[in-house]
Amino acid sequence: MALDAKMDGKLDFKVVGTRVNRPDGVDKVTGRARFGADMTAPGMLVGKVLRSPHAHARIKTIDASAAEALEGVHAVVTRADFPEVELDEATWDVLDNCMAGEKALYDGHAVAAVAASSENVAKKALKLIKVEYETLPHVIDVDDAMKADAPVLHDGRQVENVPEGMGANVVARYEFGHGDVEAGLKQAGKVLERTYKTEATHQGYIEPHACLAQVGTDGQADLWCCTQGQYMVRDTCAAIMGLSQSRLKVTASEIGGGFGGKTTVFIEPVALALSKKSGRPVKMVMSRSEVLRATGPTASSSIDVRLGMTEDGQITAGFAELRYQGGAYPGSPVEFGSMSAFAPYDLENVKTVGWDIVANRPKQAAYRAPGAPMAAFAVESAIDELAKELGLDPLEVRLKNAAREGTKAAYGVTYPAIGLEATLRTAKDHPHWTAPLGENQGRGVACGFWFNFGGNTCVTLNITPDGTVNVIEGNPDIGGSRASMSMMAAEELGVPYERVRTVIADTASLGLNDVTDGSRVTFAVGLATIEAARAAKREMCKRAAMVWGIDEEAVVWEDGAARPSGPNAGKHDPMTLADIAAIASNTGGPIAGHSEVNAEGAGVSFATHMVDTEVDPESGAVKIVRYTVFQDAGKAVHPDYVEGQFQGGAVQGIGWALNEAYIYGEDGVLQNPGFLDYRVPVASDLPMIDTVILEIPNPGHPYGVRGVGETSIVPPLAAVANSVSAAAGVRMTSLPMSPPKVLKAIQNG
Amino acid sequence: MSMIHVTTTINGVSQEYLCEPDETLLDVLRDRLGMTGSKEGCGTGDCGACSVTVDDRLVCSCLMLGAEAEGRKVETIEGMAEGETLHPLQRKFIEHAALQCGICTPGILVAAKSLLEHNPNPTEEEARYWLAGNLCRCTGYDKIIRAVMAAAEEMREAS
Amino acid sequence: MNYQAPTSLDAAVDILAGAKGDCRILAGGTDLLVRMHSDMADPDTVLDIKRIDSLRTISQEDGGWRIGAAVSAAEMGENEGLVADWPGVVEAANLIGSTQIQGRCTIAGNLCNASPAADSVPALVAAEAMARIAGPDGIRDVPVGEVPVSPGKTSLKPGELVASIFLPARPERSGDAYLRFIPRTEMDIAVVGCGVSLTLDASGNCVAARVALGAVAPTVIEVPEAAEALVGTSVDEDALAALAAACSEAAKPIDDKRGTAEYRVHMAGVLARRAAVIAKKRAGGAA
Amino acid sequence: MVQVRIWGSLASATDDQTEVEIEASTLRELLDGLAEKYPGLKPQLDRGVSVAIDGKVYNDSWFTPIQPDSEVVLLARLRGG
Repeated sequence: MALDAKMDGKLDFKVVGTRVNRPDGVDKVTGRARFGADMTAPGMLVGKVLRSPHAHARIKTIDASAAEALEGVHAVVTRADFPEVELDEATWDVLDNCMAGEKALYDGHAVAAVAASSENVAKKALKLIKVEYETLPHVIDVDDAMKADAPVLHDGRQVENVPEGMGANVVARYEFGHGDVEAGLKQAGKVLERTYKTEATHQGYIEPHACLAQVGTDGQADLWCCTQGQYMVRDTCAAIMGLSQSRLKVTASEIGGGFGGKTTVFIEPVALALSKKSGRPVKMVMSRSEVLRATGPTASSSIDVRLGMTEDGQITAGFAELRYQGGAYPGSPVEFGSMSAFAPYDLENVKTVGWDIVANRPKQAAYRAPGAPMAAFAVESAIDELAKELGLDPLEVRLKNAAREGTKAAYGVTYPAIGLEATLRTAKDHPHWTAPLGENQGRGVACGFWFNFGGNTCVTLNITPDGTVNVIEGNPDIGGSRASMSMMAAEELGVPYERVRTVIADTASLGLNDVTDGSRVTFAVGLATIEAARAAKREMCKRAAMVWGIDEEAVVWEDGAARPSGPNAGKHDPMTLADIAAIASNTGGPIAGHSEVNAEGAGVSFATHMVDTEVDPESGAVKIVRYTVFQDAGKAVHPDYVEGQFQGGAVQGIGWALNEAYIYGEDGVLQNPGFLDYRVPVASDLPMIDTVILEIPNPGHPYGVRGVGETSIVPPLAAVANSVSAAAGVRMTSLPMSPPKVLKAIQNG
Repeated sequence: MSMIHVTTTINGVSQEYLCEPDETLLDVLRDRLGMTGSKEGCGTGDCGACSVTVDDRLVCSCLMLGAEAEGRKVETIEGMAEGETLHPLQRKFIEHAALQCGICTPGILVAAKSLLEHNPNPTEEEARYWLAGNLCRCTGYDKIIRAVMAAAEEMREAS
Repeated sequence: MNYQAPTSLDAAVDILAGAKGDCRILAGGTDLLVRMHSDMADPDTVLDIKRIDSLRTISQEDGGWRIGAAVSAAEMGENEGLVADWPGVVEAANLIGSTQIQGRCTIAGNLCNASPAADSVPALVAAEAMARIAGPDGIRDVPVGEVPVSPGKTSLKPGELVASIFLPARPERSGDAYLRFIPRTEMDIAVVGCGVSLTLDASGNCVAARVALGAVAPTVIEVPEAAEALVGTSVDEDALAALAAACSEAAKPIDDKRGTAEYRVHMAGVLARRAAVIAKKRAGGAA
Repeated sequence: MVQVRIWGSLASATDDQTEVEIEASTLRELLDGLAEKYPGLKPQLDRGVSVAIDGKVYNDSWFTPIQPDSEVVLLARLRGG
């Protein structure tokens, strides 16, 4: 069966759509589940990193002799200890980020590392490493970094389409859109021009990065780590260490949150280098402070929007210029911001221009729908403000301009069936929309979009001799995906969910699997699981046909059993999966199904969020009073975990909107590298997060599944801003909307 | 720096260990006793992933020295289920999908158990404030609070 | 590092006085262990005072309350008599950190950290609490406000430690309250804190008041002008406005990652007014 | 011939056109054809692109068929979080 076959139109699901218990549940509620930091090895050393205290400095010399002489120290590594290998630019950046070469480019940039017999010895050794720095001027703010006279991080990193005369920190330019924006603006009854700013935020996973590396003298290496993609870790580390990919086996631990932040490496190559040099296993665990200073927050942004609207709410033109700083290396997600900014709308005239900018901050990593939330904050705020000025209902305005099947999106693609309109109509009919508001309260809505994708995926499905099933997949389970895979396999095979166990393979046990990102797992791994199950079913039908002495074509698989079918099949009792499994050795050997595929055809996804806030006019404090998420899931395989994705994304967005921010001092040093002052939402900050799952099937998946993990963080920044603006009676255009900022806006009117 | 000999009770079982004077109870549990159910998310008492009870008092084990546990009664996530029988909170967390990645789950369960021991009939607001020191980044807390309330109800009915 | 857990106050003083290098008191440890974790402290000796029975008790004394230096905030919240007399002090102590922190942290420790933003200290200063200090030269009692002298520094002499905090007897018709402002609902350090303690006469007029502010100066400050704004009034709107103005006037904060100076000045007045209203209500005053 | 929509900032390599025509019946032929006809596109093609064919996004699959009337849109290489 072709993988991109149209959806089967299957509606009579038996397992999919139910709320079964997850297979790793008991391990996780009893403390047995093994996460990144929970692994040990005999003879293990502790690895620790020395980090730059400067935002920008040339590393003149590093003298590690005193550290090396300390009793209990087994190895010290600097950049000089990494092999000289040819790396592509992106991988070189990863290496340089893991261990600085000529320059330290941000506060917290790794400059050396030690492996020692204990944490205390390692800490002592770090203090004995003498680094001579020549400090250089630094730049933190995105708009400052863009200036022609800003301190320069790198020379020669601008790509070919950056116009002459731009500052050296401007490394790429993107432009999307169609039509004639200027002409469109002329047709508008009202034109709004605004600048919006958002601060860098961190994914804030509760589990710090951790790994355990062991490099043998035979050149074989093993690595245990918490990651969103063990194959990515293997490929990156193998390149950096000059190992062949088959020599490095990477096992993904249980993962304590990622949200995009664990789609790259930070300490893993360092642990390998330390292990290689010391000849001992080396475990490294980041502190929270290291996580905030030296892993990958998202970009900060500065966005100009121009939007034209007719008196009756038709958007005549939309323009956005987006400036994202993505830290010390090229690669901010500004292209996705530029592509997604106007994606929910059917616009004749639309243009976005995106600038990728480097600054003296940690290299950004993906964060849930990377680049889209900031763009949506700007555009959805502008739409809201214009609607308000024209006295129009903000949901009606969005409905009037909503993208539908056949709409040519601002990023160029013509949409197939999509769910935006359904989310808007459902929101409009929901009791939340008409519920009365109290004093100092306001209501806001916003829409959001994310692309979703598929990618390289392998699944092996083994039928065990006792008639149960193992699904082997290669994507770390970050939020219950093993349950979803078991459910889809059970659905396809017609066996109870409890008879299927899904496990995550190490890199030596399956072919390449792309990282758990892009909301791809339930879609792509699900697709491969279904295909693997179908392959196993075909094999089982073949075995039954052998037993019955009839043609394979005369056997069908229904309700968990092979059955004769058609006029010439004859009468035979059905053979269940267990019946066939029991005689597998007699009929040709073990039975397994495989699927190895580069899955394409992920469906885009849309959401509308609605939020009520209450603003204390004396303090500027914002309270979230009520929150409802409306999102298209295609088909919710496990509705609990779909709701969980909606709720988690919404709350991360609330944090981004209200209190989370990277705060830098004049010296370019991060001032809040801890959960005390990097303020993620706590339980008492929030109400229940209501969810409405819509199911507009994705034609590219046999069950209609769409990715759901990322879209939910796209609308909340704007939804909360629109709500706070309504409650406070003043338009908020800068995040986070911290109490002092809200109060100041109120006072300034 | 000489090691300190400590005798304590962990999950009802007498336990002896040697630890460094500056070693936290969390490090003792994880690195010396192999009880890795308690997690370190911050090391500064801001995330609650290392929550245990000491003499029935909820604490962050990262903010207590191993040496301080001398003669005390320590309870960790590993002692929450009775053999194969899960505590009602553990069961409700699974049934309500109150965990996604699961790293905060042990700490939240220990804290929630302590809540229900202090207050068997908490309001949603009381539960939210009691658990404010336990960060969860995956769930938005919704399903966690629902699971805690459901477990509280079941435990009240059973008692 | 050397860990000591004496069982008597005398022994503790001996260890402290005789310790070489940096000796730190471990009461709740919720600040000390954070400092050690963050490499901001590397003590040679840690002196655990929780094995000293006399420091673990809350007792009535002269109509007031003596709270041992090793008593946790949670234990204070569980003492009904103390809560009835000093609800503001107890609520301040129970705002320090999370449930987990409250199970360990102490008001003596909160005082001795000498943080200008310490939650319990404005409430203690407003309460006219006294710190009992034990040292090589014996015992002395000083107003709590005199213990911190600048961020992180106390007036304690070498070998001295705070053994207990004393909250005086309450006249009839007295009430206290503590409010702080934080960006979230929990888990933050106060951007501004304000403690108010007052006593009313039978007709509802304020006859005594004390007001203290946190996080608006290098130490917690008492604001006599704010108290004067209340005394002799029925704590009416005019008095509250005068109180707020006096607090904003007295506030001399800085800009930092937790708030701007301008915001703190404003919030000092807002919180003082709100805290005074609660204190008045607790004193039995008319709404 | 296939009509290919490219994004605005690449138009400097295509004589300022955002729609170009390439002789191609597969994704591989399309990418090769673009690089050959418009060498200025090569750096971006090397850095990576995704291609939407009739609304579905493809990253790598060379032999994905393209019909003459297919909607073909060049996209920045997609990644997620």
